[in-house]
Amino acid sequence: MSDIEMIEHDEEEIEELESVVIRFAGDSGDGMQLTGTQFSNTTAVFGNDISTMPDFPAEIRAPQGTTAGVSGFQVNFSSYDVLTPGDAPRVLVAMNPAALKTSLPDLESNGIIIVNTDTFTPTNLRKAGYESNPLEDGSLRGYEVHEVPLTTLNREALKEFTTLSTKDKDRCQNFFALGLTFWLFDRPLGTSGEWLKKKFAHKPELAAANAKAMETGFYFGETTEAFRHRYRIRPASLPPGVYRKVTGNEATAMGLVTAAYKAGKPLFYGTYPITPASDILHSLAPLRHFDVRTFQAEDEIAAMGSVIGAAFGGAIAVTGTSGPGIALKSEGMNLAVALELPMVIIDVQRGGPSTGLPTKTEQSDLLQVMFGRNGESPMPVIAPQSPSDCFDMALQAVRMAVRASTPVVMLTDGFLANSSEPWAIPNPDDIPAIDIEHPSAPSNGAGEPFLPYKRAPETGGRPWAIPGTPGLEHRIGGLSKAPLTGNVSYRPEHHEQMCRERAEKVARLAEFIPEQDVFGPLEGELLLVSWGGTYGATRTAVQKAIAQGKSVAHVHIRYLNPFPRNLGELLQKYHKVLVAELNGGQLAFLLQGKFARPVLTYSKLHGQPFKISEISRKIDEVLGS
Amino acid sequence: MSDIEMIEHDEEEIEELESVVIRFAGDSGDGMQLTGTQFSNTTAVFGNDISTMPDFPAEIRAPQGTTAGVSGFQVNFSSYDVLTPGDAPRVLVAMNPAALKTSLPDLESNGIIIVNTDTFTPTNLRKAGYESNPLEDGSLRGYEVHEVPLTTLNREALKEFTTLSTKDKDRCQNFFALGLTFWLFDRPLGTSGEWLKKKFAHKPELAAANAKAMETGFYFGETTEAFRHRYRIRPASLPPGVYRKVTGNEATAMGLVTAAYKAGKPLFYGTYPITPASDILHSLAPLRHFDVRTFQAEDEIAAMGSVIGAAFGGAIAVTGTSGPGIALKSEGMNLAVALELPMVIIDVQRGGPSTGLPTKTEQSDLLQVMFGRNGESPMPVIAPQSPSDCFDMALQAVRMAVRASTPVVMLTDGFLANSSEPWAIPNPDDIPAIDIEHPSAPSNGAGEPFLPYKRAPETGGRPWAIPGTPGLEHRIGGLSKAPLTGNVSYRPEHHEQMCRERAEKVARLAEFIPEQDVFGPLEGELLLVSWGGTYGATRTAVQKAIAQGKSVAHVHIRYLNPFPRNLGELLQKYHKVLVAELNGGQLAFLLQGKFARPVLTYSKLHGQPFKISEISRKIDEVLGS
Amino acid sequence: MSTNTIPLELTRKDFVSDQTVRWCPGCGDYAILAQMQKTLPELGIPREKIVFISGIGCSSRFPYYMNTYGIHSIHGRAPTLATGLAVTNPDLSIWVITGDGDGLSIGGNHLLHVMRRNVNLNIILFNNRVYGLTKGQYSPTSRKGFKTKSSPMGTIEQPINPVAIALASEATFVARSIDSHTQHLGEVLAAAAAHKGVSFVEVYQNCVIFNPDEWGPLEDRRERDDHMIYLEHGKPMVFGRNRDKGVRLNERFEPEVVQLGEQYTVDDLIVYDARSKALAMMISSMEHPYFPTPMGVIRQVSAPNYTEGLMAQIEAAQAQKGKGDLHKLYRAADLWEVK
Amino acid sequence: MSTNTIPLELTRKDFVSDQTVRWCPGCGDYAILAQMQKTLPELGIPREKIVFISGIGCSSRFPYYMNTYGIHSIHGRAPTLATGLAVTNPDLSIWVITGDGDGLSIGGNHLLHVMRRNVNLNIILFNNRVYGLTKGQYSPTSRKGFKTKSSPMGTIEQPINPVAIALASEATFVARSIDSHTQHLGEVLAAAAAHKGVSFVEVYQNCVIFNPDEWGPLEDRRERDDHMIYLEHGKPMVFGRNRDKGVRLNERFEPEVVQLGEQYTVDDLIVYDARSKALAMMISSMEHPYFPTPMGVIRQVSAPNYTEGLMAQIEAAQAQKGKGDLHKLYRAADLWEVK
Ligand SMILES: Cc1ncc(C[n+]2csc(CCOP(=O)(O)OP(=O)(O)O)c2C)c(N)n1
Ligand SMILES: Cc1ncc(C[n+]2csc(CCOP(=O)(O)OP(=O)(O)O)c2C)c(N)n1
Ligand code: SF4
Ligand code: SF4
Ligand SMILES: [Mg+2]
Ligand SMILES: [Mg+2]
Repeated sequence: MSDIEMIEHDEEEIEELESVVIRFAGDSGDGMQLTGTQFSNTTAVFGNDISTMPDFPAEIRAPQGTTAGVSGFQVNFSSYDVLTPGDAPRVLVAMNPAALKTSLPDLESNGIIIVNTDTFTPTNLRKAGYESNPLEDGSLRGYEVHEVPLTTLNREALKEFTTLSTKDKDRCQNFFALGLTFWLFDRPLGTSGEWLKKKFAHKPELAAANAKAMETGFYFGETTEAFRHRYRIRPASLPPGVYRKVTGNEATAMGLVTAAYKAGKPLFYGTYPITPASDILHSLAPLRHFDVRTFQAEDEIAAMGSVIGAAFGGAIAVTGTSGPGIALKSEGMNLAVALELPMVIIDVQRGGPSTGLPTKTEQSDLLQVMFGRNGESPMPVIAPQSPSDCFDMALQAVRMAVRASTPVVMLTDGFLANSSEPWAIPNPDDIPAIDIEHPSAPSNGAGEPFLPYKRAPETGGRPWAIPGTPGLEHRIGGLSKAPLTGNVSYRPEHHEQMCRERAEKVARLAEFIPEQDVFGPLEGELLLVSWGGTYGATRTAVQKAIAQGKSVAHVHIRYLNPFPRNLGELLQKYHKVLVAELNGGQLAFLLQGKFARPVLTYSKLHGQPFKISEISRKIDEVLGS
Repeated sequence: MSDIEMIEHDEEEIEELESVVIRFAGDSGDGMQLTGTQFSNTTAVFGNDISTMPDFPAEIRAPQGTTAGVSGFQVNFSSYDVLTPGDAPRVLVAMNPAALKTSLPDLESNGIIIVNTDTFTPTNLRKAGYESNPLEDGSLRGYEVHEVPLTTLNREALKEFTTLSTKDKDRCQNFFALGLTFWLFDRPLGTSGEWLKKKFAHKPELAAANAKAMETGFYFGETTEAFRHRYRIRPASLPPGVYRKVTGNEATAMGLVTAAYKAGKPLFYGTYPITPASDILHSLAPLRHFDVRTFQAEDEIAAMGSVIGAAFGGAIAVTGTSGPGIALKSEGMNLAVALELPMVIIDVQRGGPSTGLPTKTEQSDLLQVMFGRNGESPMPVIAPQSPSDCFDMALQAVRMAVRASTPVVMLTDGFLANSSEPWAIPNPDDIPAIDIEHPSAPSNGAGEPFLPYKRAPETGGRPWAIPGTPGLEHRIGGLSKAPLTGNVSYRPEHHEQMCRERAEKVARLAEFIPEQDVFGPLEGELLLVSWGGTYGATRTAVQKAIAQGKSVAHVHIRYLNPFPRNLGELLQKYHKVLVAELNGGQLAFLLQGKFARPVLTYSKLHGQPFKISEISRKIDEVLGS
Repeated sequence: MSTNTIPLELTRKDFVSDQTVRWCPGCGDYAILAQMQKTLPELGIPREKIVFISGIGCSSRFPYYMNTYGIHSIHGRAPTLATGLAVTNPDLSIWVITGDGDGLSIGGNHLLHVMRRNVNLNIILFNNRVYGLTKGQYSPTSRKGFKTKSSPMGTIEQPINPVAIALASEATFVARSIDSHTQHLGEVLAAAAAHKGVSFVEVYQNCVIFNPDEWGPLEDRRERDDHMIYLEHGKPMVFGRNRDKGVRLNERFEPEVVQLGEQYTVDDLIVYDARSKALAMMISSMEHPYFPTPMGVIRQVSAPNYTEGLMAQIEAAQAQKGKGDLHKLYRAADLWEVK
Repeated sequence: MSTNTIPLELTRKDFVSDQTVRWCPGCGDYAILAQMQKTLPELGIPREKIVFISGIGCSSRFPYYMNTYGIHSIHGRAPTLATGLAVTNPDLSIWVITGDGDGLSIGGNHLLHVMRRNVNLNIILFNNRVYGLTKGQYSPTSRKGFKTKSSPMGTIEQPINPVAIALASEATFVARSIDSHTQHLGEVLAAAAAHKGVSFVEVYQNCVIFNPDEWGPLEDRRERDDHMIYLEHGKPMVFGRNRDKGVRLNERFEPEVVQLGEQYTVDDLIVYDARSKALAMMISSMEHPYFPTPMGVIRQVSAPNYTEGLMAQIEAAQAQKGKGDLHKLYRAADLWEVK
């Protein structure tokens, strides 16, 4: 708690903090996702840097009151740059015993706990697996506990809403809690107030009740003497610009729409719902006015097939899924490799193997997307590093696909998909166009026969001739082919040549992608390597280590196939290389396999992102300090 | 041709050879597969060591007369141990111009060519893509060419068979050619004669006509003066025993039946037809009397599902497919990993990517079977080294699966599947039983609740409790699990523990499998590493290199996951490690990834096996000699 | 297989597993679960011979709650696992639990093939006309125009009728029931269990979260009899609270609802014949609100099932060739001896 | 899309590609190919707007031989590629070529869904009731008892009827023809092309290598008219070389063959109605040798198709919200400004 500074003493002692992590936790039905979102919206609009992370059960409504049914939403907000939703909440809002039970182990020591005491009934305690009441048995010693009879207070506050049932009123409880936290952190009520008006435009009664609950919560904080302090977190000094909050899935969807727009083509998104990828579909489906053609297929195989057909037809063709869906798509992805058509495959990774942990995050599909196809089937793979980076990388995926006429995989994960961060809204006019040239036959009808596999010398890509173009009629397929014509050929040299050419053109994308950048010293004792959604935790840990004078650098790889052209060299510059990843060591394996340079691995398989402290500890361990 | 020794001069000069490679080539409709098989049967029964390789088009009947329609069958037979079907045929029987055209580049210089001149018509020459007649334009200079008007001679010979049409008679041409080669190599006609009688038991007319054609061919050799020599290849000194010829697919099927028999269980084989794996199904389907339950599913996904169901039910459960089928099975294979049920998945590899080269061989599914599943999904992988080794490895796959309650992949390939070698028939009574203990509940109904994921301490395997067993009712699934109970659990520690335990039990199979053996010096300049069906060519090339005094050793890996426990150490003993494989370098990548020891790769993607000479050349290149 | 005899008496509780049931409060799945747990003890099948196999979906959580053998498999593939298990042990009572997405979207083909093979299984398809578990996208049975997160302007796809697909797939037992009519549901489940060969049961199920209005009056105890017709083999197709309405076949071979009374009498109505595929096909298109929705056993015929056929082949082969002998197997080729 | 106008006149040869045709001599595929190449020029569709998409199988080699756009895709998945292509460019004439294995075994589900969606495609299923390319295993349409390398004791599975599946899948155009009756085949192909929405055509095809006797008398020019009935909308169901036989509906709603003459006249026969799914279903079970096999257009109804529906939504959305504007899209959230 070294970052606490007392700077002013109002009548209600306000403590100034640089950053705070707060978690809202309650039953699945308690509206915690909404509460968290509202809190983070207000906080973002207020000008803090934020990072958020929802965490909810796989069931739609898991059994009420049980730990399995707890839904949580964590917000890290700060007056400086934050890169993760925070290791340990300082403040926990626990709407029931189960929520307290599951979140307590994560809480900072000395943390603040706000509980709804009305829910601490014997039944609920039993459901949560408590033998005795933690509010009474001293197990919360050391924490600052605020016992609020939230249900009672809230019902009381809404007495005047006579047309609402008690159940309806109880549904406003989360806004009571929200109001209280707004008071605690000195936030205005305006943003959420506006939202309520819009949301319940047709049910003004509900809008008013929720607003009332929120205000009551706020004034409850103001009037009771229970709270020792309020806290203030000054706005962060983010680069100037207009900001919004964005989740990874939202950013991905906007990136895709932008790519299609910039290519002057329809966006075809063929998919089959699967957690945590479905929200990309949900974001795209309402965008018909952008000529977005979403197609909900009968399964992932059909989704993949439809994308191949759309790519053949000249659309910006994209599919999105999660690990089990990739397994099903792999035969189609392989056909796409053989056809050499541009398209993008998004894998929002979740915990595996098999159905695994559908709502939890993991990075364990890397080797699957690299190698999960029969034969030699090279495919570019890229991975955004943060929610907003999904926007840039989605655009980049399309550019790479079109350049090398190849399917490209973009690997995100459940954490990136659902967590959010501020996004400095770009000016779309500044985003360069994606120039696509479809060949056409010489107008006089003469000339050479069309050669669908004649490669562009600079890129290895092949012409993208689309049906409807007179004179370029041609047939392609999954059988081995002759170079240039693409006609079926089983000739040994043809097979070898085509395999090499496909590998070559993917490898040559290294000329297109940026060189790998390094954070920290350009040589030294330890290089920490990471990829994907673990960027925030790893970068922050390295920042801290460097600040502590340790010889550590950080390389966060966004391009996994091909690797940036300078990567191999970089790895040689450090005494030790440590790869931190949320899997059994997949990138480590790739690096060793490719560069034969021994690397250490820090692997975590918890269905949860890294904590900064975990990385810090590991760095120390490896440095032997 | 250094191995030719003249040792006796009969009235028809017989040259004694140590080994000969002969290829029969003709149109798909010419019965070349049959001719080759008959020739190799007789040769095997005669006592030579043999190795055979068929090579046929992907089409059922490719267009007559074209090079695409050529079907070939190569036999290497010898008085010593042969490990491959031979690099270059010494004798080529070419039934038409297309066959000559496609096979000529492979032929030994000075080789012997027997052609059916009747087929060298202008039409056929054109179809084969010849501008002029190779029999006349001098392009065959240097070869010993025997021009035989085979069609004419054969029709003449069968004149007496008045009930047969000319077409029927022409269908006997291949037996004429067979008879001629029997004469050339001093083989008896008995084996093929017997076969004809059995085959055409209900059409004695056809049996007689074919026999007559064969005899006429034989006597044609005897009476014409065209042939300079006959050749004799003495029987090989194989270890004593009763032998038969066996292809990889046949051996696989017999291995599986044996495993089920030795386990006292039904064999369930669920599959979907695909080249080159279908023959395993065709070999198993007629074995109902062995309680073999073949199931032709609607697709590979269903086949995989059915195998999981069968494994749950307590059968020896096996599926077989090729690369594209593995892609489809991967989601199911992953479920099998999560369920931890014993089963075997056979991948008869063919050329990829995508549909690729369905009838050609390749080793490019190694990384697919290792990594082609979402999440951390470890699965043992083994690969037989020769057709008859498929028998042993199929048994071994079942043993490993049962021991560690895990799916096991056996990787064969198109070459192993279809080529054949002599097999010393084992005594089934000498094959150890496969002991399987299914748990049962204590008969008094008391005791602990059943724990389906309680692991055996030595192996990490879990109890295989099968439906029908009173008191052991339990539910398993693909979601993340708690240890011991297997109940659904999203708890981070549970997920991590189960992932580690699964990895661990697969790694511990290294205690069960043999150590890696080394052929040649235990340390030195170069270690050649290979796996799968390339054993013959690599071993022979290393034999030769060692004979030439080169510092080369050979490690042929049959266990690819886990690797033999001493492998890492072995790799350090040589200055250079060269991995030769029919893919883009997949085992090389695995070795580097695992051991971070740089290796060289020799990769070939021709849809064809290695030639000995190719390996020899590469060895020399790497040794810098 | 088992040396045990049938246990004395099983009760509902014997089929309740120790896992907490995790569906949304009010979900129709609860009623189906309860009815299954009530029906099974009446079948006289020992518990260890019962297996539940499901795919993925809310409905597919079902096996966890049944104290029998069970597999919660992967999306759409339950029929394939069930087939492998049935072939391995034809003695078991195997239940496939699936949803409209699991069974008819990703898994449609397996359902089709398992039905045409007539594998001895009981398939229960929970049709809530929506994807529950993935939070409310439309499914292949969703009404045209259904607005969801993945179809904000409404779907443009013609839904399929699970019963029609089952009939076209040659299923030998096809039935329908609804979660809330527990007695009817129990009877249908028992009939499915009694049928040898494949039994396909569509159960209308209420997803209170994502599609709560789907079944409308069918879910209403007081109204439902006016909107459903309970099929009975050999009986005329009468329905209605007051049994005053019926279904006849009109001139264009289409079913037509008529009021019983002056113009039409019971004699004008179709006499239901559960053996007639043609009739079943015809009435399969009937659905509320325009028609009474047909409930009960829509088709039932007896036909040889897959595992019977397979076991018969094994017996025949053994009778003809003797039990498999490895010596013979290895030697079934040209042999030679090296001494 | 294209700036070209329709070319003056296309001929059969314009549709012949430069690839050598590689089917077995005598294979029924040749006749279908020839008929297609003959029919297309008559449709007035420019060649560049025609696309053939197939799966894997002997039949699926088809696109290589057509001088149009084409994809030889993977086993069973052609309908999915075709859907993506149709959605991208609703202007094209897209033909899906599939086999009984490709379309009904591995690909059955896609076929079902593409039909219920009524995607504007022409699907031609070559039914030879066997797997040709993989050398002769039985297929889902093989007769029960069929002996093959994978079923040496005969199959034990009930075959499915492609037409019944198409009907249950709500296909809006369902027809059948046979390779050897080239004129009939040509007419059916033309009718399929003319239909807006999905057209499903089953073509009986002779695999001379692995199942040469399958179609028996249907392949025989002299006999076939006694074994097929050519359906015509609005016409009574008469058939036979001498048009002396007919099909009526008996009391159990089943079709029955009758001899025209004393007992029955044309007036007793079913008047075929291609709009009636019930009727189509009923006659879909008819097959030689017991019945005349129905040929021609079995069902045809008009219904909105998938791409129309989708394009209409795009238009409606643009009319309502204006063409998509990225500025607005990015800003559709709570905003704040940092200065
Ligand atoms: C391969 C795969 N794709 C997608 C999913 C995501 N998924 C899970 S359940 C489901 C649909 C469930 O719908 P339904 O079968 O109707 O079941 P319900 O939840 O409505 O009972 C989907 C798409 C998955 N688990 N696996
Ligand atoms: C994923 C996959 N599984 C299996 C195969 C092998 N295979 C190719 S074609 C075919 C069946 C073809 O039968 P059908 O569709 O009836 O076509 P036909 O050859 O009879 O025209 C099979 C099983 C394959 N190519 N891909
Ligand atoms: S989402 Fe619907 S189907 Fe799923 S448990 Fe809830 S109510 Fe039931
Ligand atoms: S195998 Fe049959 S279907 Fe295939 S090309 Fe030959 S005859 Fe035609
Ligand atoms: Mg559903
Ligand atoms: Mg076929």
